Amino acid sequence: MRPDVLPVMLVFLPFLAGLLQFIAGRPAPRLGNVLVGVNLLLVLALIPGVADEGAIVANLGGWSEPLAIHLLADGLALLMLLLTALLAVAVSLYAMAAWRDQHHDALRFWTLWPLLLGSLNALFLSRDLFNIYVTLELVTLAAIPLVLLAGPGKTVDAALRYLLFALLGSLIYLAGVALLYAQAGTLDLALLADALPDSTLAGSLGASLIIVGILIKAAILPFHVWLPAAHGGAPAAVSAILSALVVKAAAYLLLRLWSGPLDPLVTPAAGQLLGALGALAILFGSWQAFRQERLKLVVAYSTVAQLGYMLLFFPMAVTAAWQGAVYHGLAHGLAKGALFLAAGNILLYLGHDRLREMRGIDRPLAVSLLAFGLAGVSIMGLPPSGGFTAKWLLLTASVETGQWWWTITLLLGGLLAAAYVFRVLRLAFLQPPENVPDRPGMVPPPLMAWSATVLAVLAIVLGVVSAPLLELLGSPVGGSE
Amino acid sequence: MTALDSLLALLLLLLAARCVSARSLLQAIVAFIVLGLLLALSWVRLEAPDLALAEAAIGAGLLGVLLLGTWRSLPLGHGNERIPLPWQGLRPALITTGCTVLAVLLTVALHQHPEQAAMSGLAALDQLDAAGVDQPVTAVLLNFRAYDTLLEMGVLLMALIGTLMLDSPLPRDTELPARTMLPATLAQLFLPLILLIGLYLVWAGAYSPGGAFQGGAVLAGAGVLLILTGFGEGDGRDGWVLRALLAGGALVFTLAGLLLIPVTGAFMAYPQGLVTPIMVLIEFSLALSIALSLLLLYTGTPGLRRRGER
Amino acid sequence: MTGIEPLAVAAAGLMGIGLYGFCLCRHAVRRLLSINLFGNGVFLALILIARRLPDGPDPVPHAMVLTGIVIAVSATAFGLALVRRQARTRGDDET
Amino acid sequence: MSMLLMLIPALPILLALAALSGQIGRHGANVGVMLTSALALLVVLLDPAPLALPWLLLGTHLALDELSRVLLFCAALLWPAATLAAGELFAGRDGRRFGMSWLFTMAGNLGMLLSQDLASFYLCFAVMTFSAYGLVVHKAGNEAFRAGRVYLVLSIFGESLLLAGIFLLAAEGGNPAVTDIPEVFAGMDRPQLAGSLLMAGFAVKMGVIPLHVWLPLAHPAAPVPASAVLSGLLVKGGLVGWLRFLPDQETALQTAADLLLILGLTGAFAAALVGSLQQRPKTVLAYSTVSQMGLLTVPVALVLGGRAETQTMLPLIALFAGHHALAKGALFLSVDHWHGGRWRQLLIVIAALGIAGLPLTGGLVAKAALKSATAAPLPLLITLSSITTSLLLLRFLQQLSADPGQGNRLPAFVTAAWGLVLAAALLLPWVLADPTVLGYALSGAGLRDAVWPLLLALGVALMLRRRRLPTIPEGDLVAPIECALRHIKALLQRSIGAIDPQDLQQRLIASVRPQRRFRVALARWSMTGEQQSLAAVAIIAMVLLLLLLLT
Repeated sequence: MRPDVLPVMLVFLPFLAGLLQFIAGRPAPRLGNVLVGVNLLLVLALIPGVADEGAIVANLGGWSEPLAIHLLADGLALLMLLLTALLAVAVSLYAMAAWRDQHHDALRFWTLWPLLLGSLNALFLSRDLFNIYVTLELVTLAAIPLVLLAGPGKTVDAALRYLLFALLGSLIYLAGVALLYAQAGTLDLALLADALPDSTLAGSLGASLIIVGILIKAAILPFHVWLPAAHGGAPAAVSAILSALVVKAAAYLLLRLWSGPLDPLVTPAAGQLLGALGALAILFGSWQAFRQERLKLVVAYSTVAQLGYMLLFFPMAVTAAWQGAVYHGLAHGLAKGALFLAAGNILLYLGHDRLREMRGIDRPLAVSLLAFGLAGVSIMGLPPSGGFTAKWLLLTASVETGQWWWTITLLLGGLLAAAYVFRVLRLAFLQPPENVPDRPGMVPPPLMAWSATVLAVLAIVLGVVSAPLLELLGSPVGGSE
Repeated sequence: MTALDSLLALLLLLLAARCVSARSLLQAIVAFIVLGLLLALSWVRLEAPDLALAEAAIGAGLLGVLLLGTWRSLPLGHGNERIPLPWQGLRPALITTGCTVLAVLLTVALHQHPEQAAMSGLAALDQLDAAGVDQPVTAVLLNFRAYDTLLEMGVLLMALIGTLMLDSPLPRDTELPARTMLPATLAQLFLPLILLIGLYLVWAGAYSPGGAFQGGAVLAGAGVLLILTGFGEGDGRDGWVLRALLAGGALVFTLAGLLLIPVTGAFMAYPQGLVTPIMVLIEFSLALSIALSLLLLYTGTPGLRRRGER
Repeated sequence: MTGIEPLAVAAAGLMGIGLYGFCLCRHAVRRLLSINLFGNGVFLALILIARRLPDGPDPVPHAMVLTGIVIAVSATAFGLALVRRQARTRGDDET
Repeated sequence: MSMLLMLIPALPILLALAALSGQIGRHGANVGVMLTSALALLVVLLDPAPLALPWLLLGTHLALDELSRVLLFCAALLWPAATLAAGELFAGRDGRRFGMSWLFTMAGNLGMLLSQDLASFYLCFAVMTFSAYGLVVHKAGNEAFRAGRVYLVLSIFGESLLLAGIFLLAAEGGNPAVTDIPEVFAGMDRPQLAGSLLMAGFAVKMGVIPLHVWLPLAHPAAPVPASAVLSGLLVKGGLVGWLRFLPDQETALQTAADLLLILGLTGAFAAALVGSLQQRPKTVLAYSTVSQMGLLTVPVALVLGGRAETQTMLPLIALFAGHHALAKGALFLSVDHWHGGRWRQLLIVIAALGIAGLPLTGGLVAKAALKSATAAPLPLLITLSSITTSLLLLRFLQQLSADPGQGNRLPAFVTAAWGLVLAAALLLPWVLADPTVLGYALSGAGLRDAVWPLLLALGVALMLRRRRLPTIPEGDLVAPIECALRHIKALLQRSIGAIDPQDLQQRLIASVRPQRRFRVALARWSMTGEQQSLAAVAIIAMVLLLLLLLT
């Protein structure tokens, strides 16, 4: 098989599975699980090719350069695909257990989830500005119905808010694309940088609109307003996907566009602005996470904070920062997936997730607790987790570029993360049980408990095997050094 | 001609301002619909008649009906609010300043023309012969950038799934057919015509303005008319045939792309002699899916039935 | 081309007014309307951009507009369904 | 063959993870530690080629060097002996926690000895430091928590200094291997900054005064076997770090190295004197460690400051450190053995006086080696330090014999393992030292230098035996600091009311409560307009701002 068939399969097999599930009208979790397995294998099969050649490009339709749509699997895309594939396996196993007895919800989940998986793959593989717009919409419109799975009455407000901001964000992005197309005459990311004329107002305005549009989709402060309610309210499996992948996908786009087509347009000052937004997100999000009274909201605000780290690439723009930002995305994805799944188990067992009322639940939930703790290690950035490697790289970059203010932000962010993680652990787990109330819920089945733990362990393992992954990632395409 | 353009532009801006500032939600919606129609008119003038068709049918027509239906389902007076005018308070003033500056910048940016002409557009026009259809836009949609269109079908399908999950159909109007027979008669007269126009548009898409989207939208319009005149209504049940038709556009597209990989060696590349038949097959399946999806988005129900049938 | 193109002003104006509405409106339907105004502005701009080709309009932006319209309408329809559902839930609460 | 190097830290980590999930009992831990130690001994004997693992972490290098070979040998003896002595601690309700901390500490300790690149070394070092917290607080009493708190505060302080230094290095040279360190320092603008940070960071672990205060608190608080490894092996982490990640003969670091030298010497004397006034045997031993590490700091400071040849110093640093590791480990373990019969008591006395430099013991050789390589007046000072050391260890023996003890019988293999460590402590220096040093140690002058301080100390001790001596609280400097903090807290309490950490959090949250109520209200759709329209306004502002910055 030719290697360039692999990216195509990564997009279309999930779509096919979703469509068939839609037509079948009866939930088929096995189909979904086979799909995510195949998806993981396809991603793994991509690795040798990318490692050898740097990137695999698939031309769709076989048309010539400025017109055709290409799928591009380079190191950056591959790492995101890998993250998606790993999370997909864990989440699918979790979902199989979680929606075992619910026919309707299961059907919807197993229809939307493969479609979302395909959309995410398509987004990561995209090499075309307009294509990115469509995939962004695809991801959003697959994600919002998933949020509604919690019961439409509960999350309809959150879903509507999410939709409004997402829709506006993508239209703002499209306005930017229109301006850039007017200047460059192409939508291909690889050609755009050269085709853009120097310093026109249209170019700069287009770049600003594109960046702001993506910032809204990525829920970067101050555009985070839609995130906590949506992520906190969705069912655990969905929250894990949303927090770990969906917003991450937008942040990924920013990295890709900034270091690629927008490279001739961007300035260090704009980088500092984005970095400042990131820093604000880190501090504000962590503080909010610390203040929350409900477990899932803590985790959701933690996402607001953690996304900020990925923005710290822009002011520093050196290889270490690039690697740190991407690595942070990976580590956060795995850890956040584990946190949400673990939180879901706790919710299932207790019937609520109010922090003050969950004491001494460690015995029946030992495995989920382990997952929560291990994932917390990565979120706090303690060694030897993936979060540590990422922060290490970012700190190195901040020292290397002499921008000490990011060092302070990173350290403060780590402390605040420790504060909210330990607050949860202390309130929820470490206090002895006192007059244990009747628990309406059930002990989560092993599949649900272990899928969370596997993700958490992967977040730690990510720290141990960082060198080959970083080599795969390489340096930013157009960045300095 | 610039005078007409200026008038159109002025009207568009006034309607937009009205749409935002009208106190009553109904007025805002009406302003929006009229704006859509005017926009379509201006697009005709800008050599984009097929887009004008789509905007009129989908952007103004279908969306307008949906907006009005939603307005009716809201409690009376819901959504009526007084939007502060730019000079009524600090924040509106600031926002107005910001928006105005942005609009001015956008205007300037839209007037900046680069040296070289659009590369992709030229390439598309150059390769039109190989695309299997004569109409450039259809060629781009179904062949050059077929991938976008396929993904877009996914968007449509997922919006539909989301809507169906909410289980909140538009309120049905039970009085209208009873009051007078005229609309029903009119519908009976016009319906075959509309259907014919829709199918023609799909077919014609290959050669002249029109195509799957416009045709699908017109077909959906026919469906909406049927429902409004009481011949059909939404149903809480669905069947696999209906679902297959809904997913059919994307499915045919995907399968055509995937199954032909061994033959052509690239995804979504079609073998030389078969381009036109494949295009037509894709167009019709797309049109059908689009029509049904839009119709169900309108009713908000998973299925359809004839009125009175259970 | 010389002078100001009135429809370009209209496109930019639609985007500006759309943003203005999104900032100041509270009701979800109004916000959806504002977003669609903004979207219409973008589509108009794309069609203007398409006219720059010497021989016939550029089909690429046209295709983008067509795709964009369908996406915007389906997302808006979904949003309206959400609004209806919200109103129904509210109604249930109040009774 | 080289893969053995990788197994040594990996095995205890796997065991620790197994312990975490409760899958490992006392025997599992014992067998695992034995196996790891056997592997370590094998590695020491075979001295395999360095192992490079570019895929691991940020590119890991594992290898043995002159110092770590000796220390790995000591670790391979001391860890099993301590594990056997820990016995019961692995069982019961807290056994899982203890086992996990124990095994992670071991993994960090062994890994630290082997890793020859900055990132892996720091990782192992940090794992060791923070896992050891679990050992310090294991007894979970007030004393343990106080000791744990002080340990944690100082450790975090040390780690943050280290991290700062490490990032300066990393910014210059990525993740440098040990061999690249001089080059990295040579390329830096301000080598003295990074160098001083690293020096101070490792000094916390080494217990250089005034950063030593965690030692006299942590040792008595921790279980006996934990104290043994803490004092014997963990503190040497600082030593290894100094020698690996600071360039030798670097003139830029001379001032800092001289300061270190002075602090080391001061510590050698002062800690011994303070220790001689302590009540509990384990506290006395802890001060002995501070004093001995102060002495060990001297040759390191000479090397770093460029005042002595690295080649001549390194073997004797290894010799001294190895001897201290084994002897101190054995002495700590002997707290359980004192009441086990006369023979054991004799052995303990020999081991204790061995550190002070009793003739024919390893301690004498170690000190002789140190004296042989230094210039005046250091040999004299080292000889003088024997007096204070002897005083300290006599005090230890006195308090140990006064200690009632538990009197429980220990299994034979525990005693055997302890005996082995003791024997190794006595013999190791004889094997490692070169002939000139041995000649001096056995000569008349050497013996004289060894005996007179001991006799003097014995005389002083006998003279003072009946006197009431002033007492200094454990952890000397901590007491006034804590006192001051208490006063400040009381002052604050009087002015702004009670502060209690839990309460503080409540208040922090309560202070924003009105806003919270507002937010709860906002969470209802009808009211959220405010927050959202702010976000919407931010969109416009952001576009304009970005545009401004982009043009």
